[in-house]
Amino acid sequence: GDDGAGDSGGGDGTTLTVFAAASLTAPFEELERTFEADHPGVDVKLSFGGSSDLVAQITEGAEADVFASADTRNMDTLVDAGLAAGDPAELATNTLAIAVPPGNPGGVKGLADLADKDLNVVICAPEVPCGNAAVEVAKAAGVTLAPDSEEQSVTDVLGKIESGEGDAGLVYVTDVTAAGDEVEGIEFPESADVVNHYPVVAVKDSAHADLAQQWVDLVLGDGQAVLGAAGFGPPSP
Amino acid sequence: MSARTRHVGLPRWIHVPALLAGVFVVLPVAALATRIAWSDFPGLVTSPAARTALGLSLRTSTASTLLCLLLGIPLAVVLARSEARWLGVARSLVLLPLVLPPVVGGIALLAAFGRQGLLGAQLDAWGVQVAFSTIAVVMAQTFVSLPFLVVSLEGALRTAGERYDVVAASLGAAPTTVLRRVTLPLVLPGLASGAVLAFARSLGEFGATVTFAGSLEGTTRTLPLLIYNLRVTDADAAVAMSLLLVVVAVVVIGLVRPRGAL
Amino acid sequence: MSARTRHVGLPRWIHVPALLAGVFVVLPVAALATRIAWSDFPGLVTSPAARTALGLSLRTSTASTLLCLLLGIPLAVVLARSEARWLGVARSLVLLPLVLPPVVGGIALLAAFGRQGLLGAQLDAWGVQVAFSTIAVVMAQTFVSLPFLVVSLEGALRTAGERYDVVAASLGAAPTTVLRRVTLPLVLPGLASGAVLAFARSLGEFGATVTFAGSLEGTTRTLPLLIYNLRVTDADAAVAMSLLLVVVAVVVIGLVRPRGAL
Amino acid sequence: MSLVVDVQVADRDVEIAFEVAAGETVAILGPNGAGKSTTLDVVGGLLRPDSGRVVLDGKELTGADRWVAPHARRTALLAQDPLLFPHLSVLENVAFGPRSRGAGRAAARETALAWLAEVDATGLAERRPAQLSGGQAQRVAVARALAADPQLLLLDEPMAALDIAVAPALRQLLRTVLADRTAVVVTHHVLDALLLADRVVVLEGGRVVEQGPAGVVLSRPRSAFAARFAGLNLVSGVATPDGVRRPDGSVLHGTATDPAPREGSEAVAVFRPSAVAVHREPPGGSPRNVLSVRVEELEPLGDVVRVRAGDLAADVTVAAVAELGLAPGQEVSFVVKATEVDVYPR
Amino acid sequence: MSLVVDVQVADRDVEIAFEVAAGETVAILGPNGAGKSTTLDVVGGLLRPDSGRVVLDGKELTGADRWVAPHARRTALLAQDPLLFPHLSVLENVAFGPRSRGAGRAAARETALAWLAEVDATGLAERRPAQLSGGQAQRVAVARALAADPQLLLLDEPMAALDIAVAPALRQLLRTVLADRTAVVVTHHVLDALLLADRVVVLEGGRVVEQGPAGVVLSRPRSAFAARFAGLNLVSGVATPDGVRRPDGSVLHGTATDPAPREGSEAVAVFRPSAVAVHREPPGGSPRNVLSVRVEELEPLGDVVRVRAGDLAADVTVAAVAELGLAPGQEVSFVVKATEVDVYPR
Ligand SMILES: Nc1ncnc2c1ncn2[C@@H]1O[C@H](COP(=O)(O)OP(=O)(O)OP(=O)(O)O)[C@@H](O)[C@H]1O
Ligand SMILES: Nc1ncnc2c1ncn2[C@@H]1O[C@H](COP(=O)(O)OP(=O)(O)OP(=O)(O)O)[C@@H](O)[C@H]1O
Ligand code: MOO
Ligand SMILES: [Mg+2]
Ligand SMILES: [Mg+2]
Repeated sequence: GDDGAGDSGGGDGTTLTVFAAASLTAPFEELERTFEADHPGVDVKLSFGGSSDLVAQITEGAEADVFASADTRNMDTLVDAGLAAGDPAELATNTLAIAVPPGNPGGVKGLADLADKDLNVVICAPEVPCGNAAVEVAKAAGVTLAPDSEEQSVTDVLGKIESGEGDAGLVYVTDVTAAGDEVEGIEFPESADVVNHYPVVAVKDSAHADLAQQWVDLVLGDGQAVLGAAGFGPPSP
Repeated sequence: MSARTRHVGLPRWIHVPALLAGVFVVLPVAALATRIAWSDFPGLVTSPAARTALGLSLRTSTASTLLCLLLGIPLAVVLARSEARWLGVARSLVLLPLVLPPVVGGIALLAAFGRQGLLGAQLDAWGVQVAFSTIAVVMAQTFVSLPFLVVSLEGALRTAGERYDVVAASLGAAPTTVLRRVTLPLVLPGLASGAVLAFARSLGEFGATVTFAGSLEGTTRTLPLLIYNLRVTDADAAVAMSLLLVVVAVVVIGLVRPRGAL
Repeated sequence: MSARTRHVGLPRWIHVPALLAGVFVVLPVAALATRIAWSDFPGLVTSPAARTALGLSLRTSTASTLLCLLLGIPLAVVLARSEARWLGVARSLVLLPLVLPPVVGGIALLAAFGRQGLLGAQLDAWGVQVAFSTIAVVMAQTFVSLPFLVVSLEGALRTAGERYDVVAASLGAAPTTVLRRVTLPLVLPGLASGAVLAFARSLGEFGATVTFAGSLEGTTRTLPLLIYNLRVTDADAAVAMSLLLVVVAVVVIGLVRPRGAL
Repeated sequence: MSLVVDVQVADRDVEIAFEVAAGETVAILGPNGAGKSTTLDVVGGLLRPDSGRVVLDGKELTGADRWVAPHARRTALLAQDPLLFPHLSVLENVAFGPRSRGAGRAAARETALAWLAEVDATGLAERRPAQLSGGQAQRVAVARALAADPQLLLLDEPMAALDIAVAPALRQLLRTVLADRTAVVVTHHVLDALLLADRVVVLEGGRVVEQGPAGVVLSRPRSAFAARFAGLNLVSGVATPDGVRRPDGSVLHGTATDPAPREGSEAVAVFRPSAVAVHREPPGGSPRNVLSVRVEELEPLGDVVRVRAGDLAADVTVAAVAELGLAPGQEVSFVVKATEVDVYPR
Repeated sequence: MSLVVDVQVADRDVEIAFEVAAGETVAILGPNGAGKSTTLDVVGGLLRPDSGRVVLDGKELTGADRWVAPHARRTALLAQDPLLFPHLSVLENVAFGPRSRGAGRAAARETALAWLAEVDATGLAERRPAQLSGGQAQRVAVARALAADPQLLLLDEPMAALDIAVAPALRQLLRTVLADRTAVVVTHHVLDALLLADRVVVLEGGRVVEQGPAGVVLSRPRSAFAARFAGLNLVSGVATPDGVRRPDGSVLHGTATDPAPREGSEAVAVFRPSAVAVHREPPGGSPRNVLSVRVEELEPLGDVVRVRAGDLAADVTVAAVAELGLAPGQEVSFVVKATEVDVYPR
């Protein structure tokens, strides 16, 4: 999008509004360009945020055409509210990775190091999806995490790692990719135990039901390559 | 006693904590400035996303400042000039948005004006959809900024007193004329300070906006929201835009303040 | 003219926008209150997490208010009493934390006092660790609240003038004595207002805290941070705690304000 | 445009009634707290009395169930402090009244210029009030009040704030302006009352204690305040063939004037402070009245010093004060010749 | 505790030098803007002069490279506005000075009570300043200044704000207090200068124009201001055998007193306003001086009216004003008998 004209259908073209979990920022911005190239006159507007915030906004009346969540729980909330047009489809999976500042000053090697009280360890709060995943992974691996902070979102975790405040943080693989040189990622085997599933759905009563479905189709079809490049895993079979 | 000021020296030690206070406020902003590659600065702050967000921020902050003036001036006048007992309570209530964490303010606004809010059905029936629109941004900013205007202006009105109002009335001016031609012109400096504070607060507003208005480019994504979004993926841009915000604020404050004391 | 007040009526229409302003501020908070199951209220606000967070909030807000007084009083005195040209600039700079979105303020604090910040190495060498500590919370709150105290107090000092200071000096009081026994007692109402504003702002602070200090129960998770967290999983609890925050703020404001005008 | 005032303000213990004929100027005199400003405020509509009425030219402004707002009364109140609007120019200040009463910009400007010429302040039109001297400001305030074209002009100590250098010119101006206007002036100066007012109303303790033509009240006062105001000594008592018998039995000898008081009726004896000589010891000789008093105050008045003792005053030279070593607390004799004492009915 | 002042303040065009002997009280007189307050501020250390020195009892307080801060000077400055600290009780106000100079709480309290007794205000000790009348407040301010135990007391128009009712009592108090103290008093009242000061220093335009014992300066002024201050008319010129020749050639006839001026030397002729009669037309007859003047101001003074014309003044009765129809701008004759005019060297 490039002008701030209207709510939904500004100018002579049509606007497609996509609400997506913040972790989808990079691939969705790329797909926006693809989509707009394929649909002249259509302006895609992306609104990123925590999945739960987005659901809350939609139930409070925000005009969204598509919703892509970072977890199934929040998608269920939307479906239960009767705001989904059809059944959600899974578009990608994501797993956790350890993020450390460039140069890995804390000398972190694996998940077990995150139990070290001398390191500044940062994870998401259990109330948000990435925090929930962190707790599960730790449980599965039998590690007692020693967090110095339980952040409100992945963004906050990455912020602490980038600024060097934190020595190690648990985020998604894709977040490490998105952050580029600012952080280094360390993959760890136990991450396979907890896989996060990303569902997508067109929102009911969308003014542009066709376009919304076409966006979903793009994401599930040609968009897979872009998602893969961003670090996402393929949808589970 | 003559109008001429006669000075008593300040204790010398007082400059130490005063300097410390100044450093504590200025150092972080200066540190932010060191984080930035200045050669990239022009490019970063003139990207389409930045320009859109800055434009939206300026438009909404201006609108909310006007709204604050429209609602806040009458409220301040009533609070300053009436002597009813219940006004003490009213004065405390006006400060509420100051204490509420902005995010909670946003939740409260949803509870009042959202689709499922107290007035939601009513507004829906009228075909008005405020949440998640640019109007919502302006409302969120107005909600958090109003106390600044009211507090500044009420103080100025009380200081100015009512003497000139009485003179104007006895010369035949009706209450509205008194307000327009005497009361308000006399407190112009206080009014300007209040408006600057409200504008500055609106410009920096984040939590209530993101909660009540969402974050949609061109519609609700103001500069602070964009900065928040970019913080991880493009930290340089985020810092550059923060400095842009600081510069805009300082320019606005600088333009308005010399005419009146804060 | 006699000291007795002579009143000129207000235009009647002015009560309409004034009422509108009041409603606009109060309605959202009231709407919030309707969201809550009052029978659950006591349980919600006395949960261990809530009590821990409230305790932390009160402790840190008190500490940051004290720090604001410690740093802000000298700064306000210097700003109000000196006539140097550069003070105009200094006065604008002090307002910076007001415009910065709190999250950016947090980033700026990291840039200055973080481990890799401007003073990080220095602080490390002294063995001071601010990251993820309660100290960081207090620093973040102080950063955003300091302008409130300074602006209120400077205005009060300018209004009060220097006449009594001169008298005190001529009676043999050294500058420090003048400050302690005359200057500050005389502006007590302004000082109280400033402290209340600073306390209220600290109590509601969210963005800078979460960015600069993180969020860990008992150490850095203040009430606003807890509310933000619970918002998703336990909306009722979040609303209840928001109201708790409002009540605490109103009580504090109510306790301090009657003695001085705001 | 006659004015009828008959009002009660209970919590200030004020109960005042008087009338002002069309075109007449009435001076209100009285000690601090007598109710002078209260009266003007009630007439101007700034204060609502508990009961009573204010009627201007037959139209009830304040009454049992009637209340005309201040701006609708066509009265203009000029306080002792000029209170020019600081954000407006002198011309805009003077034009404020006409504009408020609905005149157009050009018409209001013309009216204002005419009144500025009247008070000899045309040259000041473009200045801000801060650039005026005290006397200039007061003159502009007068022009502003008059430009509002009031049916009734209320002046509350219009010259109290003026320094001695500008008071005479303003007094001259007011004299011209008030000549054919209905006006009420509060003043503490005998000269103002004498030169500006047709009649005076004397208040004490919230009540009218004396009223009448200015010259009569000031030259032959009947109340203690009016006497003090006129700078005269007044002793009241009962008429005797050659003077006034005071309550303590002593007689002050004097000369009965025009309507000589009936013997035994209430009467007052009046004499000027400058007719009083001060002695340390009671002097011998007889045609004189000798009053033993205790000095209370010494008050400088030009080149004489007024020596006050109770209700009485004597004017002596500075040299005499030094010679007699006069100081408060001292017992002295006030001596006044019977020929200097006027006696008339109370 | 003698005081030597010799200071220059360039941007106010003030160059003043005078001395005060130990225990002496000096009154500073002069018109508005003459530099009176400036002088007190320099002595009190509130203003730094461009050059010059202030020496108190041999100790240099202000000098080329010396600067003692106001609080360390042991001078106390009492302004015309009492400025009692509103947040402290009367007792705490008076105890403020002793406490600041290091006295303990109990000792300071005792000192304060002693001084309150001195000014007859013991009963007010627990009140707040807001609960005092103007006169009470001024008395407490005096106690506060004295309790600070100053070596030098500076009073800037200490009675200007007082109403006529309390001034005499305070004047009496100051008279006692200043009797054996080193003090400088700025005043606009002749009686204050006469009763309080041993010597007067007259300032005009930032310069000392006359100084000497109070009685001498006020009864035989040599400067125009001192004459006006003392309420006297002064005409200066060159001595002739029977009077003073003015620059315009006319001669004012008078009586030479004590050191008769040498013929041709500078001399002044002085006479009292009350010795001047006012006529509409120049009267016939000869032993009188007739001065043609234009009336500038009418100023009420007790029961007389002072008619001002240029530097000259005449006192006439209110009745005479009305009779002659006196008004500013009118041309009249001032007539004074030669026997009423004192002539002496300038
Ligand atoms: N706001 C008020 N409430 C109650 N009583 C008042 C008020 N203002 C004045 N008074 C009282 O009313 C009485 C009359 O006051 P008013 O101001 O009319 O006196 P005044 O004659 O104008 O005196 P002055 O010469 O001092 O101006 C006084 O006793 C005064 O104390
Ligand atoms: N702050 C100032 N800066 C420059 N000039 C000043 C200042 N204050 C006073 N002046 C000037 O200095 C001169 C002396 O002023 P000062 O206050 O000493 O007069 P004063 O004799 O006390 O007069 P008054 O009787 O009016 O109190 C005047 O010309 C005045 O205008
Ligand atoms: O819902 Mo999130 O932003 O992927 O934690
Ligand atoms: Mg009055
Ligand atoms: Mg002075």
